[in-house]
Amino acid sequence: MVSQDKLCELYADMLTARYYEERLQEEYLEGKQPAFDISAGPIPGELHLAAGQEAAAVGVCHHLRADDTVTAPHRPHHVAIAKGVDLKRMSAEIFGRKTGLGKGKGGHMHLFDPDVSFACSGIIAEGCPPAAGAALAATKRNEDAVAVAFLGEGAIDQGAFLESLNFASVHDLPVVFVVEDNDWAISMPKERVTDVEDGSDRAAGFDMPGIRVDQDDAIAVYEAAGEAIGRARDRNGPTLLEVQVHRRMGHFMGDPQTYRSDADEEAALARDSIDRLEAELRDHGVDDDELDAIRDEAESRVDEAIAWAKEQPHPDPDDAYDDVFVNPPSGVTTEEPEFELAEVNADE
Amino acid sequence: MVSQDKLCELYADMLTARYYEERLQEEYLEGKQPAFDISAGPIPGELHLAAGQEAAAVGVCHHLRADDTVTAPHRPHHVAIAKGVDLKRMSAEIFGRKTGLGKGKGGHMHLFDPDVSFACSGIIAEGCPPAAGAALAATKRNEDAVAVAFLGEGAIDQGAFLESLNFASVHDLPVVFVVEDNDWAISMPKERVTDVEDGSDRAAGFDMPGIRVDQDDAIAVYEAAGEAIGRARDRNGPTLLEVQVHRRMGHFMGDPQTYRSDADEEAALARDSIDRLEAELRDHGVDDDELDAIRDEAESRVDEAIAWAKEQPHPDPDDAYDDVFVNPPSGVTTEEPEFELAEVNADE
Amino acid sequence: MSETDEVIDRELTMSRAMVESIAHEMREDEEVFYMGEDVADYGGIFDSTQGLLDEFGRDRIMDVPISETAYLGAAVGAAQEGMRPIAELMFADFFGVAMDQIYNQLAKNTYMSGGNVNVPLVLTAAVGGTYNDAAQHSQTLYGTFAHIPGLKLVVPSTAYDAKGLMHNAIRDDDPVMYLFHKRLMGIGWMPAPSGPKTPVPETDYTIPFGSADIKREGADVTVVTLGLHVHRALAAAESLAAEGIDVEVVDLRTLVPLDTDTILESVRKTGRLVVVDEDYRSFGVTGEVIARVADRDLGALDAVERVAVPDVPIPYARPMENEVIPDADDIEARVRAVASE
Amino acid sequence: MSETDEVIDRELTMSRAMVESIAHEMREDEEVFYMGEDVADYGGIFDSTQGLLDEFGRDRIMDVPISETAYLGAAVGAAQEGMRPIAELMFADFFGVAMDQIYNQLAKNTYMSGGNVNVPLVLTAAVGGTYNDAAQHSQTLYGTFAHIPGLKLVVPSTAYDAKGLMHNAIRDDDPVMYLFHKRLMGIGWMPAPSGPKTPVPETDYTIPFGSADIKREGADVTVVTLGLHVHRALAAAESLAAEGIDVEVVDLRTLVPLDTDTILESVRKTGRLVVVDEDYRSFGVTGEVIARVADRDLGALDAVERVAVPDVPIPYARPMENEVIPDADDIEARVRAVASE
Ligand SMILES: Cc1ncc(C[n+]2csc(CCOP(=O)(O)OP(=O)(O)O)c2C)c(N)n1
Ligand SMILES: Cc1ncc(C[n+]2csc(CCOP(=O)(O)OP(=O)(O)O)c2C)c(N)n1
Ligand SMILES: [Mg+2]
Ligand SMILES: [Mg+2]
Repeated sequence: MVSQDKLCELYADMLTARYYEERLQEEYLEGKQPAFDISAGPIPGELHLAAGQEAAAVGVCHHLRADDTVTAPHRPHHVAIAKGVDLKRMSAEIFGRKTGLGKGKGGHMHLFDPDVSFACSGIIAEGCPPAAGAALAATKRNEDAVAVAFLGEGAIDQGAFLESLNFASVHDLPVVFVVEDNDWAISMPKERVTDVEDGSDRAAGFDMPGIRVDQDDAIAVYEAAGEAIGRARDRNGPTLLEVQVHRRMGHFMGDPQTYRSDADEEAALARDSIDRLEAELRDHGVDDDELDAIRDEAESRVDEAIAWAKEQPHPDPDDAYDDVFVNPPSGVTTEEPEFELAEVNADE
Repeated sequence: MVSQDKLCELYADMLTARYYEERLQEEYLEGKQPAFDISAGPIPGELHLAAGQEAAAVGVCHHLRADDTVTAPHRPHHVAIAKGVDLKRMSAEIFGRKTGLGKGKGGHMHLFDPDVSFACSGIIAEGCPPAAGAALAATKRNEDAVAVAFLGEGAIDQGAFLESLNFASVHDLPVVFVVEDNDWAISMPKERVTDVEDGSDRAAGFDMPGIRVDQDDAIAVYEAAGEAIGRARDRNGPTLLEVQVHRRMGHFMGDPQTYRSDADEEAALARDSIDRLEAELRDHGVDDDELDAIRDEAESRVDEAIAWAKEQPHPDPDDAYDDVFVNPPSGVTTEEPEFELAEVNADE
Repeated sequence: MSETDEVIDRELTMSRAMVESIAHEMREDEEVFYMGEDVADYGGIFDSTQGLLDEFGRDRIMDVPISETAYLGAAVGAAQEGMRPIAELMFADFFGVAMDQIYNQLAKNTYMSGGNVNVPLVLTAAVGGTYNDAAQHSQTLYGTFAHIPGLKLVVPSTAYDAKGLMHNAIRDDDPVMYLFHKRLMGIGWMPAPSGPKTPVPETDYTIPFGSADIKREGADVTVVTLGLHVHRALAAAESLAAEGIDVEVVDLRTLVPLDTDTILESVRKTGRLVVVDEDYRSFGVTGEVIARVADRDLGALDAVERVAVPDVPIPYARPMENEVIPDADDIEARVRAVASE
Repeated sequence: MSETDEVIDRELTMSRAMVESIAHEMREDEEVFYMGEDVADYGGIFDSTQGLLDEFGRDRIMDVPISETAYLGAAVGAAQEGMRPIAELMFADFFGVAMDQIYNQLAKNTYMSGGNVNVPLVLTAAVGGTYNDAAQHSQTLYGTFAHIPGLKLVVPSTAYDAKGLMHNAIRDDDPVMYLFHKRLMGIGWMPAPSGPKTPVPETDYTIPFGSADIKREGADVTVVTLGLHVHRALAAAESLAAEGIDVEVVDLRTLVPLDTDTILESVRKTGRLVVVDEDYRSFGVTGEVIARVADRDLGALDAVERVAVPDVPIPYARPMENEVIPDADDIEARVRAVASE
């Protein structure tokens, strides 16, 4: 049984993540008027929002400590929030500001917060090997940290993920692969591109347990993830965990979704994991005031972070030249030693 | 029940393949005296011989037609022989001669014989996607050709193979993936690098039948492959087939095999699929004279091919500049058309 | 003499021109098919296959799993069987997940087979920045692909060129990589400059590879460039004309083969060479073009400059991205520098 | 002034020198470990880890599955946790199966994180031909890797350099790619020329990156090169000395950072530049070196030549491989050509 306090925490993070995406959507689209121009406005470039996928992120990350590594893909905000990434500096990064997590260099697909061991990559499935590597580091150091790699259901056909399953399994690494199945990879429905019905079926070919949470239910995810992460923490090997979620928005902002039927979109909107958890909380006797208080706090956290971000300074053009390498250089010499070496024949 | 004639054909090809490797070993090592120098002798470079793996190649390829595509990895000779690749031109290629399959440009890991739809690649598992592509071409053209990709058990951890399983499965392609499990990937025993015990277990995660032939038995392979290839030919989808074989030689010529126990090597030598098939043939009443005749013919075919190859001319240095592109260029123009285009504003 | 008598004034965006030639080739030859992620119902993230699903159906406009190695390799296999696949890598930046198929298989099989095998495949991919998509989605990588023997490399800058080069690419029996710059395509959500939208003949026509095009004649300074930067160089040339500097703009159109003769002829005339590239500066296009000229006729060179991305990944935020991707001002400054030398 | 008083006369092969520095760093720092295919019991196909398993055990000298993306990516993940992995890609030619981890992750994460994350990883790989291993196992690919921002690139040519550069690579907090030429390693089955076997101090020492080394001083012609071709250039220089042509041989040692100053200083002295490279000619090292010089001081250049693999995959058979990989004769011919200009 998940405690009521824990449920409230999950709920708070889900609200935060949802509201965050809604606010970003607003900010993003504001700058795209009158005609949509991807490079205009306060948030330029691609923006992949995760509204409808919160259950997976919070259900998993609420088992994690700051030293447990999480890697997220191109759709990372909900995971980052659940993992405890600094919301202000993350927002500043998304707005391309100098005080952002990456000083404005990374953008929304490349959020790195070493304080809570969070990283992302915009290349499908390429976060899986580094997650396995973080788990490997923990075992080498005899620490009990674990690692979690998040990916979409479209990513389970990618070599980087599949190789990582074997790598983790053969080395018994404390890592959990979490597939967020939102039914779509941009415009491609999973049946068209993937042989197995459930992503968790992949586990069978890699001597690893595969679990699927078929409903968009934060509590069910929390319980399943508890098992998987517990197994990792106890050094009993990796797990593949899939969670059914729903994509409430387009693949990226500006996606016309012409490939998607109205029925599919409506169904996704109808199955809302936040409503579901809210109902559960009410069943537990949490009343309107308490729920409102949680919501208010979540929303003001987000509003504050975004307001803060928008006040932050823009980077200078010349900042572009820094940080290609560690700066200042460390651990390396700049002076060549002098030895007296015996003569040798240097001919071929 | 496999007919006696067919068994004799399998036997003949197994003898051919075995003797071929033995003769190449001789030729290769001859030039490496007194001190082993990989770049010296009539066959320079790496040489990966397949003695002990014949059962897989012949058991599979004897179901194939010239228009069925086969891709082989770095250890390709036995497969090429079973597929009917021109033995003389293949030998000339291995000896680096102008009349070789690739005019001396490819070498032993890169044998291409379009007449029998045979190709190889020296990069682990990278022959799998092209095999799937050949199968795709057959389905697009409504032909009943099939494709087979050979790979080692060490290759089942590579993305190119794993992605190909899904690709073939989701598109129901007429392709069979044949894993030759010789227990070793160079110096790495399979338990050290691969999570599943049997390569065929991978199939479970890709909604595809996985079959393993546990013994180094050409007849058993022939029967299992018949099923798999029949399934492909009938457009009932792909199969993963694994065959236990044995590596009788080093990974490549010159491999000291210091990582390998004597017991393992002896066991590999003891389980000889050729002896096994020979015993079977004797049980069928094939007598010594007939067996000797088959052997003699196989050996003289090989001797002739190698003798022919060694008489072939070496390429000229300048041949190196040809064949980067199709020569002469075809299908493309070299003249620019002239149109009168209306004026436009070319500013940004 | 012109192919037709009439003046052609039907203007197309670059993406429509590309699609038109693909559709034409698909009608003519049943063996041509297109595969890629989101190329069917979506019509290509950058409109590269817009409308083709309706005409040709799912069998010939194929969505594929997010398995670039598998599907590019499958395209290689199908091409070796004699089909003529066009395979799209959505962003050139993703090449790293499938590079082995690209450079060890499709680019080398013809050579390794001594010409016994050919691989008539067109590999399309979107390139380029200028819209704040950051380090993993904004590169051009021209130098990376041009360095690989066995692969022809096309980079159109206008609708007219895009169509003629695509016809040639599909008909070519060799593997061709065709890189289209997102900013030039004329996609609804990413405004293009006006330059790439040009008159395009309705008929099919081929533009030969290895024929650089002088997009503007000039006597004082040669600017060699490609893709988006053709238009930035032309804009710079207009401004500089007002200052009395007459710039010749050479559009390479293909990097492999590289039309050294046209470059050289221009440099012999102007004596001053500025190479402009959206790829990373070092070990790439700018170095190659300069070295080709220096190698063939060092004496023809009075002054030389390189304008390219300064060996840093593409940063996200606008001020920094603008800084590293060369713009017309950057080109003007370097042209002025060589003109005054 | 010398670090020690004695003359160092202990000679090592290049592979022993590499292994010595790896072992030293592993003893000093528990966070250093080595992973790769066949690096444990086999000791590395090219002797890069010979003997290390015995001292350090399987946990620190790790064999891995043939999954380059997974294990290089795991190395990235471990490095980001603060460990200092050395990961071996057996042949540089295999980069295509793992290029995304190399160039989109390990090379960019520091930049994309605004310096919040660093990736202290050494990526080793064998390069080079001259032993007839054909198109997929004989490349150097220097240009491909040097073109990637965020990755330092080391190419030693002697045991002495190999050791000092490896110490520096392991201690560096940035990702370093360390390419060792098979032909120089001194492997039992592949005879090395005598040059790479040099005296090597027993102590640890670091050679800074970006410091090209003048391996032979000369007044007439500058030859800039790296790896195996340092020795071929030195051999050519000996022959040419007899003809009265005094060649300076500059060994780059690292391509990123590139020591343009040393090159320029030499060219200002000789006026004649020959760049010698075992990689493909176009869009690679030779172009870059020439363009750097032309860009910085065009007037210093009286004559220039490129010696490299002529844009063909490496052919298998001996006469053709010999033809395309530059040898001392090729270098001599080009040096003579510039000397007479
Ligand atoms: C290797 C690679 N191929 C393609 C892409 C382009 N791409 C970005 S997101 C995406 C769809 C991913 O679908 P899924 O994994 O289900 O995640 P979702 O977007 O649904 O969250 C694709 C194809 C990429 N980023 N990387
Ligand atoms: C991508 C890639 N990684 C590594 C290698 C080097 N390599 C060549 S053969 C081999 C072992 C292959 O083992 P297996 O697949 O079992 O085939 P076997 O040699 O046993 O026939 C390795 C690692 C390669 N050629 N390609
Ligand atoms: Mg999805
Ligand atoms: Mg094996």
